[in-house]
Amino acid sequence: MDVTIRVQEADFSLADEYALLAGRAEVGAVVAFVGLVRDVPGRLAGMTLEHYPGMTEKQLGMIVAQAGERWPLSAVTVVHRVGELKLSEQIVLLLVASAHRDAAFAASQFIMDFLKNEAPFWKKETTGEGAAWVEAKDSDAAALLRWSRE
Amino acid sequence: MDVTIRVQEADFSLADEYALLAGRAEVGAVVAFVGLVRDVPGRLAGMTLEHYPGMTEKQLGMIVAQAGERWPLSAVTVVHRVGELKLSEQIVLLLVASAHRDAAFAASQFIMDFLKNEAPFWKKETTGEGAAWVEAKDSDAAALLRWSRE
Amino acid sequence: MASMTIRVLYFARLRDVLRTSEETLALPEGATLADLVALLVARGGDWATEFGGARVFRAAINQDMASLAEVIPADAEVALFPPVTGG
Amino acid sequence: MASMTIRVLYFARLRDVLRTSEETLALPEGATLADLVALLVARGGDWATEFGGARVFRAAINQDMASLAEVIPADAEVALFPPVTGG
Repeated sequence: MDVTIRVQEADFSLADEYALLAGRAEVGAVVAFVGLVRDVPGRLAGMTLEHYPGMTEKQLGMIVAQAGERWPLSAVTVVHRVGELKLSEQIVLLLVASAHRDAAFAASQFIMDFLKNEAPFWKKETTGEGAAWVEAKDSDAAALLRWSRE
Repeated sequence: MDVTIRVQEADFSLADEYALLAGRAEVGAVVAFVGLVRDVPGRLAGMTLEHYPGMTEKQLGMIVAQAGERWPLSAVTVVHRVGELKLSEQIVLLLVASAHRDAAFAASQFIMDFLKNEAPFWKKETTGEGAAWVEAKDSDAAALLRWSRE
Repeated sequence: MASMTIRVLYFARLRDVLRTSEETLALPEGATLADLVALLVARGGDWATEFGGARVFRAAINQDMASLAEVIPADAEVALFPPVTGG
Repeated sequence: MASMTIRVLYFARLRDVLRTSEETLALPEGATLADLVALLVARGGDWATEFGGARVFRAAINQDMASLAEVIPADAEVALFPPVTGG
Protein backbone atom coordinates (compact mmCIF):
# COMPACT_ATOMS: atom_id res chain seq x y z
CA MET A 1 0.00 0.00 0.00
CA ASP A 2 1.39 3.38 -1.04
CA VAL A 3 0.66 6.07 1.54
CA THR A 4 1.00 9.82 1.09
CA ILE A 5 0.26 12.11 4.04
CA ARG A 6 0.78 15.84 3.97
CA VAL A 7 -0.19 18.77 6.21
CA GLN A 8 0.24 22.07 4.41
CA GLU A 9 -0.91 25.67 4.18
CA ALA A 10 -1.07 25.59 0.37
CA ASP A 11 -4.15 24.47 -1.51
CA PHE A 12 -4.15 21.02 -3.13
CA SER A 13 -5.26 19.72 -6.51
CA LEU A 14 -7.68 16.79 -6.59
CA ALA A 15 -6.70 16.20 -10.22
CA ASP A 16 -2.96 16.00 -9.52
CA GLU A 17 -3.34 13.68 -6.55
CA TYR A 18 -5.82 11.49 -8.44
CA ALA A 19 -3.46 11.17 -11.42
CA LEU A 20 -0.81 9.73 -9.10
CA LEU A 21 -3.10 6.93 -7.87
CA ALA A 22 -5.38 5.91 -10.70
CA GLY A 23 -2.98 4.52 -13.29
CA ARG A 24 -2.14 1.25 -11.52
CA ALA A 25 -3.31 -1.94 -13.23
CA GLU A 26 -4.82 -3.45 -10.07
CA VAL A 27 -6.94 -0.41 -9.20
CA GLY A 28 -10.63 -0.83 -10.04
CA ALA A 29 -12.06 1.85 -7.78
CA VAL A 30 -11.00 5.23 -6.46
CA VAL A 31 -13.03 7.06 -3.84
CA ALA A 32 -12.20 10.70 -3.19
CA PHE A 33 -13.44 12.93 -0.40
CA VAL A 34 -12.96 16.68 -0.30
CA GLY A 35 -14.04 18.73 2.71
CA LEU A 36 -14.64 22.43 2.06
CA VAL A 37 -15.28 25.55 4.12
CA ARG A 38 -19.06 25.67 4.05
CA ASP A 39 -21.04 28.82 4.59
CA VAL A 40 -23.38 28.75 7.50
CA PRO A 41 -25.79 31.02 5.63
CA GLY A 42 -24.41 34.51 5.55
CA ARG A 43 -22.56 34.07 8.82
CA LEU A 44 -19.07 32.75 8.14
CA ALA A 45 -16.19 34.88 6.85
CA GLY A 46 -13.56 32.13 7.00
CA MET A 47 -11.61 29.99 9.42
CA THR A 48 -8.19 29.29 10.83
CA LEU A 49 -6.96 25.73 11.21
CA GLU A 50 -4.39 24.91 13.86
CA HIS A 51 -2.68 21.55 14.33
CA TYR A 52 -0.13 19.73 16.49
CA PRO A 53 2.86 19.30 14.19
CA GLY A 54 4.33 15.81 14.43
CA MET A 55 1.36 14.23 16.16
CA THR A 56 -0.89 15.05 13.22
CA GLU A 57 1.24 13.13 10.74
CA LYS A 58 1.73 10.28 13.24
CA GLN A 59 -2.00 9.90 13.91
CA LEU A 60 -2.93 10.09 10.23
CA GLY A 61 -0.30 7.45 9.48
CA MET A 62 -1.74 5.14 12.14
CA ILE A 63 -5.32 5.62 10.95
CA VAL A 64 -4.37 4.87 7.35
CA ALA A 65 -2.35 1.81 8.43
CA GLN A 66 -5.36 0.48 10.36
CA ALA A 67 -7.54 0.94 7.27
CA GLY A 68 -4.92 -0.96 5.26
CA GLU A 69 -5.19 -3.88 7.68
CA ARG A 70 -8.99 -4.05 7.39
CA TRP A 71 -9.39 -3.64 3.61
CA PRO A 72 -7.27 -4.46 0.54
CA LEU A 73 -6.02 -1.02 -0.49
CA SER A 74 -3.55 -0.10 -3.21
CA ALA A 75 -2.92 3.51 -2.25
CA VAL A 76 -4.14 6.18 0.16
CA THR A 77 -3.50 9.93 0.03
CA VAL A 78 -4.41 12.36 2.80
CA VAL A 79 -3.75 16.09 2.44
CA HIS A 80 -4.97 18.39 5.22
CA ARG A 81 -4.57 22.13 5.15
CA VAL A 82 -3.80 24.42 8.10
CA GLY A 83 -3.73 28.21 8.46
CA GLU A 84 -6.20 30.74 7.11
CA LEU A 85 -9.02 29.46 4.88
CA LYS A 86 -11.70 31.46 3.14
CA LEU A 87 -15.26 30.44 2.26
CA SER A 88 -15.51 27.55 -0.22
CA GLU A 89 -11.79 26.77 0.08
CA GLN A 90 -10.71 23.14 0.25
CA ILE A 91 -9.77 21.85 3.74
CA VAL A 92 -9.01 18.16 3.39
CA LEU A 93 -8.50 15.65 0.60
CA LEU A 94 -8.70 11.88 0.96
CA LEU A 95 -8.12 9.48 -1.91
CA VAL A 96 -8.44 5.70 -1.53
CA ALA A 97 -7.59 3.34 -4.39
CA SER A 98 -8.52 -0.34 -4.26
CA ALA A 99 -9.34 -3.25 -6.51
CA HIS A 100 -12.86 -3.14 -5.08
CA ARG A 101 -15.52 -0.46 -4.75
CA ASP A 102 -16.83 -1.56 -1.36
CA ALA A 103 -13.35 -1.59 0.15
CA ALA A 104 -12.62 1.89 -1.20
CA PHE A 105 -15.89 3.31 0.19
CA ALA A 106 -15.60 1.64 3.58
CA ALA A 107 -11.95 2.60 4.06
CA SER A 108 -12.70 6.20 3.07
CA GLN A 109 -15.40 6.54 5.69
CA PHE A 110 -13.29 4.78 8.31
CA ILE A 111 -10.36 7.14 7.71
CA MET A 112 -12.56 10.26 7.79
CA ASP A 113 -14.35 9.13 10.97
CA PHE A 114 -11.05 8.57 12.80
CA LEU A 115 -9.47 11.71 11.37
CA LYS A 116 -12.41 13.71 12.77
CA ASN A 117 -11.84 12.24 16.25
CA GLU A 118 -8.13 11.54 16.58
CA ALA A 119 -6.13 13.81 14.29
CA PRO A 120 -5.15 16.94 16.26
CA PHE A 121 -6.63 19.73 14.14
CA TRP A 122 -8.71 22.57 15.54
CA LYS A 123 -10.92 25.01 13.66
CA LYS A 124 -11.51 28.61 14.67
CA GLU A 125 -14.34 30.27 12.76
CA THR A 126 -14.33 33.94 11.87
CA THR A 127 -17.68 35.72 11.63
CA GLY A 128 -18.79 39.34 11.60
CA GLU A 129 -18.79 39.24 15.42
CA GLY A 130 -15.26 37.89 15.87
CA ALA A 131 -13.52 34.53 16.06
CA ALA A 132 -14.58 31.43 18.01
CA TRP A 133 -13.18 27.91 18.37
CA VAL A 134 -15.45 25.25 16.90
CA GLU A 135 -16.86 22.80 19.46
CA ALA A 136 -16.51 19.10 18.71
CA LYS A 137 -19.75 17.32 17.83
CA ASP A 138 -20.97 14.29 19.77
CA SER A 139 -22.02 12.77 16.44
CA ASP A 140 -18.38 12.57 15.38
CA ALA A 141 -17.48 10.44 18.39
CA ALA A 142 -20.61 8.33 17.92
CA ALA A 143 -19.57 7.61 14.32
CA LEU A 144 -16.60 5.59 15.60
CA LEU A 145 -18.91 2.98 17.12
CA ARG A 146 -19.77 1.58 13.71
CA TRP A 147 -16.16 0.44 13.29
CA SER A 148 -15.88 -1.45 16.58
CA ARG A 149 -15.38 -5.15 16.02
CA GLU A 150 -17.29 -7.68 18.00
CA MET B 1 -30.32 19.74 -6.63
CA ASP B 2 -28.35 20.15 -9.87
CA VAL B 3 -28.13 16.88 -11.76
CA THR B 4 -25.81 16.07 -14.67
CA ILE B 5 -26.08 12.67 -16.35
CA ARG B 6 -24.11 11.70 -19.43
CA VAL B 7 -23.43 8.46 -21.30
CA GLN B 8 -20.54 8.86 -23.71
CA GLU B 9 -17.74 7.08 -25.54
CA ALA B 10 -15.20 9.80 -24.75
CA ASP B 11 -13.13 9.79 -21.57
CA PHE B 12 -14.07 12.20 -18.77
CA SER B 13 -12.07 14.48 -16.52
CA LEU B 14 -12.56 14.18 -12.77
CA ALA B 15 -10.98 17.62 -12.38
CA ASP B 16 -13.34 19.34 -14.82
CA GLU B 17 -16.46 17.76 -13.36
CA TYR B 18 -15.30 18.50 -9.80
CA ALA B 19 -14.65 22.16 -10.62
CA LEU B 20 -18.29 22.52 -11.69
CA LEU B 21 -19.60 21.27 -8.34
CA ALA B 22 -17.27 22.39 -5.60
CA GLY B 23 -17.50 26.18 -5.73
CA ARG B 24 -20.99 26.54 -4.20
CA ALA B 25 -21.15 28.24 -0.81
CA GLU B 26 -23.39 25.59 0.75
CA VAL B 27 -21.18 22.62 -0.21
CA GLY B 28 -19.11 21.24 2.67
CA ALA B 29 -18.35 17.79 1.27
CA VAL B 30 -17.77 16.25 -2.13
CA VAL B 31 -17.47 12.50 -2.58
CA ALA B 32 -16.18 11.21 -5.89
CA PHE B 33 -16.14 7.66 -7.17
CA VAL B 34 -14.25 6.53 -10.26
CA GLY B 35 -14.52 2.97 -11.56
CA LEU B 36 -11.66 1.79 -13.75
CA VAL B 37 -10.91 -1.20 -15.98
CA ARG B 38 -9.00 -3.40 -13.56
CA ASP B 39 -6.59 -6.05 -14.67
CA VAL B 40 -7.45 -9.53 -13.56
CA PRO B 41 -3.75 -10.37 -13.31
CA GLY B 42 -2.30 -10.71 -16.77
CA ARG B 43 -5.59 -11.89 -18.22
CA LEU B 44 -7.59 -8.91 -19.44
CA ALA B 45 -6.89 -7.04 -22.69
CA GLY B 46 -9.83 -4.66 -22.43
CA MET B 47 -13.60 -4.53 -22.55
CA THR B 48 -16.57 -3.32 -24.52
CA LEU B 49 -19.47 -1.62 -22.79
CA GLU B 50 -22.93 -1.77 -24.33
CA HIS B 51 -26.01 0.06 -23.07
CA TYR B 52 -29.70 0.61 -23.78
CA PRO B 53 -29.88 4.20 -25.05
CA GLY B 54 -32.73 6.12 -23.50
CA MET B 55 -33.37 3.68 -20.68
CA THR B 56 -29.88 4.25 -19.30
CA GLU B 57 -30.38 7.97 -18.88
CA LYS B 58 -33.92 7.45 -17.54
CA GLN B 59 -32.80 4.92 -14.91
CA LEU B 60 -29.82 7.00 -13.81
CA GLY B 61 -32.10 10.02 -13.48
CA MET B 62 -34.53 8.05 -11.29
CA ILE B 63 -31.75 6.68 -9.09
CA VAL B 64 -30.27 10.13 -8.55
CA ALA B 65 -33.72 11.60 -7.83
CA GLN B 66 -34.32 8.91 -5.19
CA ALA B 67 -30.98 9.75 -3.57
CA GLY B 68 -32.00 13.41 -3.56
CA GLU B 69 -35.15 12.53 -1.66
CA ARG B 70 -33.26 10.59 1.01
CA TRP B 71 -30.35 12.96 1.61
CA PRO B 72 -29.79 16.74 1.36
CA LEU B 73 -27.72 16.99 -1.83
CA SER B 74 -26.57 20.09 -3.69
CA ALA B 75 -25.40 18.47 -6.90
CA VAL B 76 -24.86 15.05 -8.46
CA THR B 77 -22.90 14.20 -11.60
CA VAL B 78 -22.88 10.76 -13.26
CA VAL B 79 -20.80 10.10 -16.36
CA HIS B 80 -20.72 6.53 -17.70
CA ARG B 81 -18.68 5.49 -20.70
CA VAL B 82 -19.68 2.98 -23.38
CA GLY B 83 -17.76 1.41 -26.26
CA GLU B 84 -14.23 0.03 -26.27
CA LEU B 85 -12.15 0.49 -23.11
CA LYS B 86 -8.55 -0.51 -22.51
CA LEU B 87 -6.88 -1.58 -19.27
CA SER B 88 -6.80 1.11 -16.57
CA GLU B 89 -9.21 3.33 -18.49
CA GLN B 90 -11.95 5.14 -16.58
CA ILE B 91 -15.44 3.61 -16.83
CA VAL B 92 -17.70 5.61 -14.56
CA LEU B 93 -17.57 8.84 -12.59
CA LEU B 94 -19.90 9.79 -9.76
CA LEU B 95 -19.68 13.08 -7.90
CA VAL B 96 -21.96 13.97 -5.00
CA ALA B 97 -21.86 17.39 -3.34
CA SER B 98 -23.64 18.06 -0.06
CA ALA B 99 -23.46 20.27 2.99
CA HIS B 100 -22.67 17.14 5.00
CA ARG B 101 -20.05 14.40 4.73
CA ASP B 102 -22.29 11.53 5.84
CA ALA B 103 -24.97 12.46 3.30
CA ALA B 104 -22.41 12.63 0.50
CA PHE B 105 -20.94 9.23 1.38
CA ALA B 106 -24.29 7.50 1.85
CA ALA B 107 -25.79 8.93 -1.35
CA SER B 108 -22.68 7.93 -3.32
CA GLN B 109 -22.93 4.32 -2.22
CA PHE B 110 -26.69 4.27 -2.77
CA ILE B 111 -26.32 5.57 -6.33
CA MET B 112 -23.52 3.13 -7.17
CA ASP B 113 -25.42 0.17 -5.70
CA PHE B 114 -28.51 0.94 -7.77
CA LEU B 115 -26.50 1.79 -10.88
CA LYS B 116 -24.88 -1.66 -10.62
CA ASN B 117 -28.30 -3.35 -10.52
CA GLU B 118 -30.69 -1.18 -12.51
CA ALA B 119 -28.81 0.85 -15.11
CA PRO B 120 -28.75 -1.13 -18.39
CA PHE B 121 -25.03 -1.45 -19.11
CA TRP B 122 -23.33 -4.70 -20.04
CA LYS B 123 -19.61 -5.47 -20.06
CA LYS B 124 -17.92 -7.82 -22.48
CA GLU B 125 -14.34 -8.66 -21.51
CA THR B 126 -11.62 -9.29 -24.06
CA THR B 127 -8.84 -11.69 -23.12
CA GLY B 128 -6.17 -13.58 -25.03
CA GLU B 129 -8.75 -16.35 -25.61
CA GLY B 130 -11.52 -14.16 -27.01
CA ALA B 131 -14.45 -12.11 -25.72
CA ALA B 132 -17.03 -13.05 -23.09
CA TRP B 133 -19.97 -11.24 -21.49
CA VAL B 134 -19.45 -10.56 -17.79
CA GLU B 135 -21.89 -12.38 -15.49
CA ALA B 136 -23.70 -10.30 -12.87
CA LYS B 137 -22.60 -10.92 -9.30
CA ASP B 138 -25.04 -11.97 -6.58
CA SER B 139 -23.23 -9.61 -4.22
CA ASP B 140 -24.39 -6.64 -6.29
CA ALA B 141 -28.04 -7.57 -5.83
CA ALA B 142 -27.46 -8.30 -2.14
CA ALA B 143 -26.01 -4.80 -1.70
CA LEU B 144 -29.43 -3.29 -2.38
CA LEU B 145 -30.84 -4.84 0.79
CA ARG B 146 -29.00 -2.33 2.94
CA TRP B 147 -31.13 0.47 1.47
CA SER B 148 -34.53 -1.11 2.11
CA ARG B 149 -36.57 0.89 4.58
CA GLU B 150 -38.46 -0.77 7.35
CA MET C 1 -59.92 -10.22 -28.35
CA ALA C 2 -58.34 -7.12 -29.89
CA SER C 3 -54.63 -7.36 -30.55
CA MET C 4 -51.87 -4.81 -30.13
CA THR C 5 -48.42 -4.34 -31.53
CA ILE C 6 -45.27 -4.12 -29.42
CA ARG C 7 -41.57 -3.76 -30.13
CA VAL C 8 -39.24 -6.18 -28.39
CA LEU C 9 -35.54 -5.33 -27.99
CA TYR C 10 -32.75 -7.77 -27.04
CA PHE C 11 -29.44 -6.69 -25.58
CA ALA C 12 -25.94 -7.97 -24.88
CA ARG C 13 -25.53 -11.74 -24.51
CA LEU C 14 -29.22 -12.39 -25.29
CA ARG C 15 -28.99 -10.49 -28.56
CA ASP C 16 -25.86 -12.47 -29.49
CA VAL C 17 -27.38 -15.88 -28.69
CA LEU C 18 -30.76 -15.15 -30.29
CA ARG C 19 -29.20 -13.33 -33.25
CA THR C 20 -31.97 -10.73 -32.93
CA SER C 21 -31.73 -7.17 -31.72
CA GLU C 22 -35.31 -6.11 -32.35
CA GLU C 23 -38.62 -7.45 -33.59
CA THR C 24 -42.28 -6.39 -33.76
CA LEU C 25 -44.90 -8.73 -32.29
CA ALA C 26 -48.68 -8.84 -32.10
CA LEU C 27 -50.11 -9.73 -28.66
CA PRO C 28 -53.66 -9.80 -27.32
CA GLU C 29 -54.55 -6.63 -25.46
CA GLY C 30 -54.00 -7.07 -21.74
CA ALA C 31 -51.11 -9.50 -22.26
CA THR C 32 -48.51 -9.57 -19.51
CA LEU C 33 -44.75 -9.94 -19.70
CA ALA C 34 -45.29 -13.58 -18.69
CA ASP C 35 -47.50 -14.07 -21.74
CA LEU C 36 -44.81 -12.61 -23.99
CA VAL C 37 -42.19 -14.87 -22.43
CA ALA C 38 -44.43 -17.95 -22.95
CA LEU C 39 -44.75 -17.01 -26.62
CA LEU C 40 -40.96 -16.79 -26.94
CA VAL C 41 -40.36 -20.09 -25.10
CA ALA C 42 -42.77 -21.79 -27.55
CA ARG C 43 -40.28 -21.02 -30.33
CA GLY C 44 -38.02 -23.73 -28.87
CA GLY C 45 -34.24 -23.91 -29.32
CA ASP C 46 -32.23 -21.06 -27.83
CA TRP C 47 -35.47 -19.19 -27.08
CA ALA C 48 -36.63 -21.97 -24.78
CA THR C 49 -33.19 -22.24 -23.20
CA GLU C 50 -32.96 -18.53 -22.46
CA PHE C 51 -36.51 -17.82 -21.32
CA GLY C 52 -37.69 -21.25 -20.10
CA GLY C 53 -36.48 -20.79 -16.53
CA ALA C 54 -32.95 -22.17 -16.68
CA ARG C 55 -31.32 -18.77 -17.11
CA VAL C 56 -31.86 -15.45 -15.40
CA PHE C 57 -33.03 -12.50 -17.47
CA ARG C 58 -34.42 -9.03 -16.83
CA ALA C 59 -37.22 -7.13 -18.56
CA ALA C 60 -38.17 -3.50 -19.04
CA ILE C 61 -41.42 -1.96 -20.29
CA ASN C 62 -41.05 1.50 -21.79
CA GLN C 63 -37.60 1.76 -20.26
CA ASP C 64 -38.60 0.92 -16.69
CA MET C 65 -37.61 -2.32 -15.02
CA ALA C 66 -40.67 -4.61 -14.98
CA SER C 67 -41.75 -7.88 -13.37
CA LEU C 68 -43.39 -10.77 -15.21
CA ALA C 69 -46.85 -10.03 -13.84
CA GLU C 70 -46.97 -6.58 -15.41
CA VAL C 71 -49.43 -5.87 -18.20
CA ILE C 72 -47.86 -4.62 -21.42
CA PRO C 73 -49.50 -1.45 -22.76
CA ALA C 74 -50.26 -1.07 -26.49
CA ASP C 75 -47.32 0.16 -28.59
CA ALA C 76 -44.96 -0.62 -25.71
CA GLU C 77 -41.22 -0.89 -26.05
CA VAL C 78 -40.33 -4.10 -24.23
CA ALA C 79 -36.68 -5.01 -23.64
CA LEU C 80 -35.26 -8.36 -22.56
CA PHE C 81 -31.68 -8.55 -21.38
CA PRO C 82 -29.27 -10.30 -19.02
CA PRO C 83 -28.73 -8.88 -15.50
CA VAL C 84 -26.81 -5.63 -15.91
CA THR C 85 -23.07 -5.34 -15.29
CA GLY C 86 -22.17 -1.67 -15.56
CA GLY C 87 -20.41 0.61 -13.09
CA MET D 1 11.06 9.48 45.22
CA ALA D 2 13.10 10.42 42.14
CA SER D 3 11.64 13.11 39.95
CA MET D 4 11.51 13.49 36.19
CA THR D 5 11.07 16.35 33.78
CA ILE D 6 8.31 16.53 31.18
CA ARG D 7 7.21 19.07 28.60
CA VAL D 8 3.53 20.01 28.54
CA LEU D 9 1.98 21.55 25.42
CA TYR D 10 -1.39 23.33 25.19
CA PHE D 11 -3.31 23.81 21.97
CA ALA D 12 -6.20 25.78 20.49
CA ARG D 13 -8.82 27.09 22.93
CA LEU D 14 -6.93 25.73 25.95
CA ARG D 15 -3.78 27.60 24.96
CA ASP D 16 -5.79 30.81 24.50
CA VAL D 17 -7.58 30.54 27.85
CA LEU D 18 -4.47 29.50 29.82
CA ARG D 19 -2.22 31.92 27.94
CA THR D 20 0.41 29.17 27.84
CA SER D 21 1.57 27.13 24.85
CA GLU D 22 4.30 25.14 26.54
CA GLU D 23 5.92 24.62 29.93
CA THR D 24 8.39 22.27 31.58
CA LEU D 25 7.33 20.53 34.79
CA ALA D 26 8.94 18.23 37.35
CA LEU D 27 6.85 15.22 38.38
CA PRO D 28 7.62 12.20 40.55
CA GLU D 29 8.67 9.18 38.52
CA GLY D 30 5.69 6.93 37.87
CA ALA D 31 3.24 9.85 37.80
CA THR D 32 0.15 9.36 35.67
CA LEU D 33 -1.74 11.80 33.51
CA ALA D 34 -4.26 12.03 36.34
CA ASP D 35 -1.46 13.17 38.67
CA LEU D 36 -0.42 15.85 36.20
CA VAL D 37 -4.02 17.02 35.87
CA ALA D 38 -4.38 17.22 39.69
CA LEU D 39 -1.27 19.39 39.83
CA LEU D 40 -2.75 21.73 37.20
CA VAL D 41 -6.14 21.92 38.93
CA ALA D 42 -4.36 22.92 42.17
CA ARG D 43 -3.28 26.12 40.42
CA GLY D 44 -6.88 27.30 40.64
CA GLY D 45 -8.53 29.90 38.38
CA ASP D 46 -8.79 28.94 34.71
CA TRP D 47 -6.67 25.85 35.35
CA ALA D 48 -9.23 24.49 37.79
CA THR D 49 -12.08 25.42 35.45
CA GLU D 50 -10.55 23.69 32.44
CA PHE D 51 -9.17 20.54 34.10
CA GLY D 52 -11.38 20.20 37.19
CA GLY D 53 -14.05 18.12 35.47
CA ALA D 54 -16.45 20.77 34.19
CA ARG D 55 -14.99 20.79 30.68
CA VAL D 56 -13.93 18.03 28.30
CA PHE D 57 -10.29 17.83 27.25
CA ARG D 58 -8.06 15.33 25.53
CA ALA D 59 -4.47 14.30 26.27
CA ALA D 60 -1.59 12.81 24.35
CA ILE D 61 1.68 11.31 25.54
CA ASN D 62 4.50 11.40 23.04
CA GLN D 63 1.98 12.17 20.30
CA ASP D 64 -0.37 9.27 20.99
CA MET D 65 -3.85 9.76 22.42
CA ALA D 66 -3.71 8.79 26.12
CA SER D 67 -6.16 8.15 28.95
CA LEU D 68 -5.83 9.60 32.47
CA ALA D 69 -4.65 6.32 33.99
CA GLU D 70 -1.54 6.15 31.82
CA VAL D 71 1.88 6.53 33.39
CA ILE D 72 3.98 9.36 31.94
CA PRO D 73 7.48 8.27 30.94
CA ALA D 74 10.50 10.44 31.77
CA ASP D 75 11.20 13.23 29.27
CA ALA D 76 7.74 12.75 27.79
CA GLU D 77 6.02 15.26 25.58
CA VAL D 78 2.52 15.58 27.04
CA ALA D 79 -0.14 17.57 25.21
CA LEU D 80 -3.47 18.81 26.54
CA PHE D 81 -6.09 20.09 24.12
CA PRO D 82 -9.81 20.37 23.39
CA PRO D 83 -11.57 17.61 21.42
CA VAL D 84 -10.32 17.87 17.86
CA THR D 85 -12.35 19.46 15.06
CA GLY D 86 -10.45 18.86 11.82
CA GLY D 87 -11.59 17.28 8.60
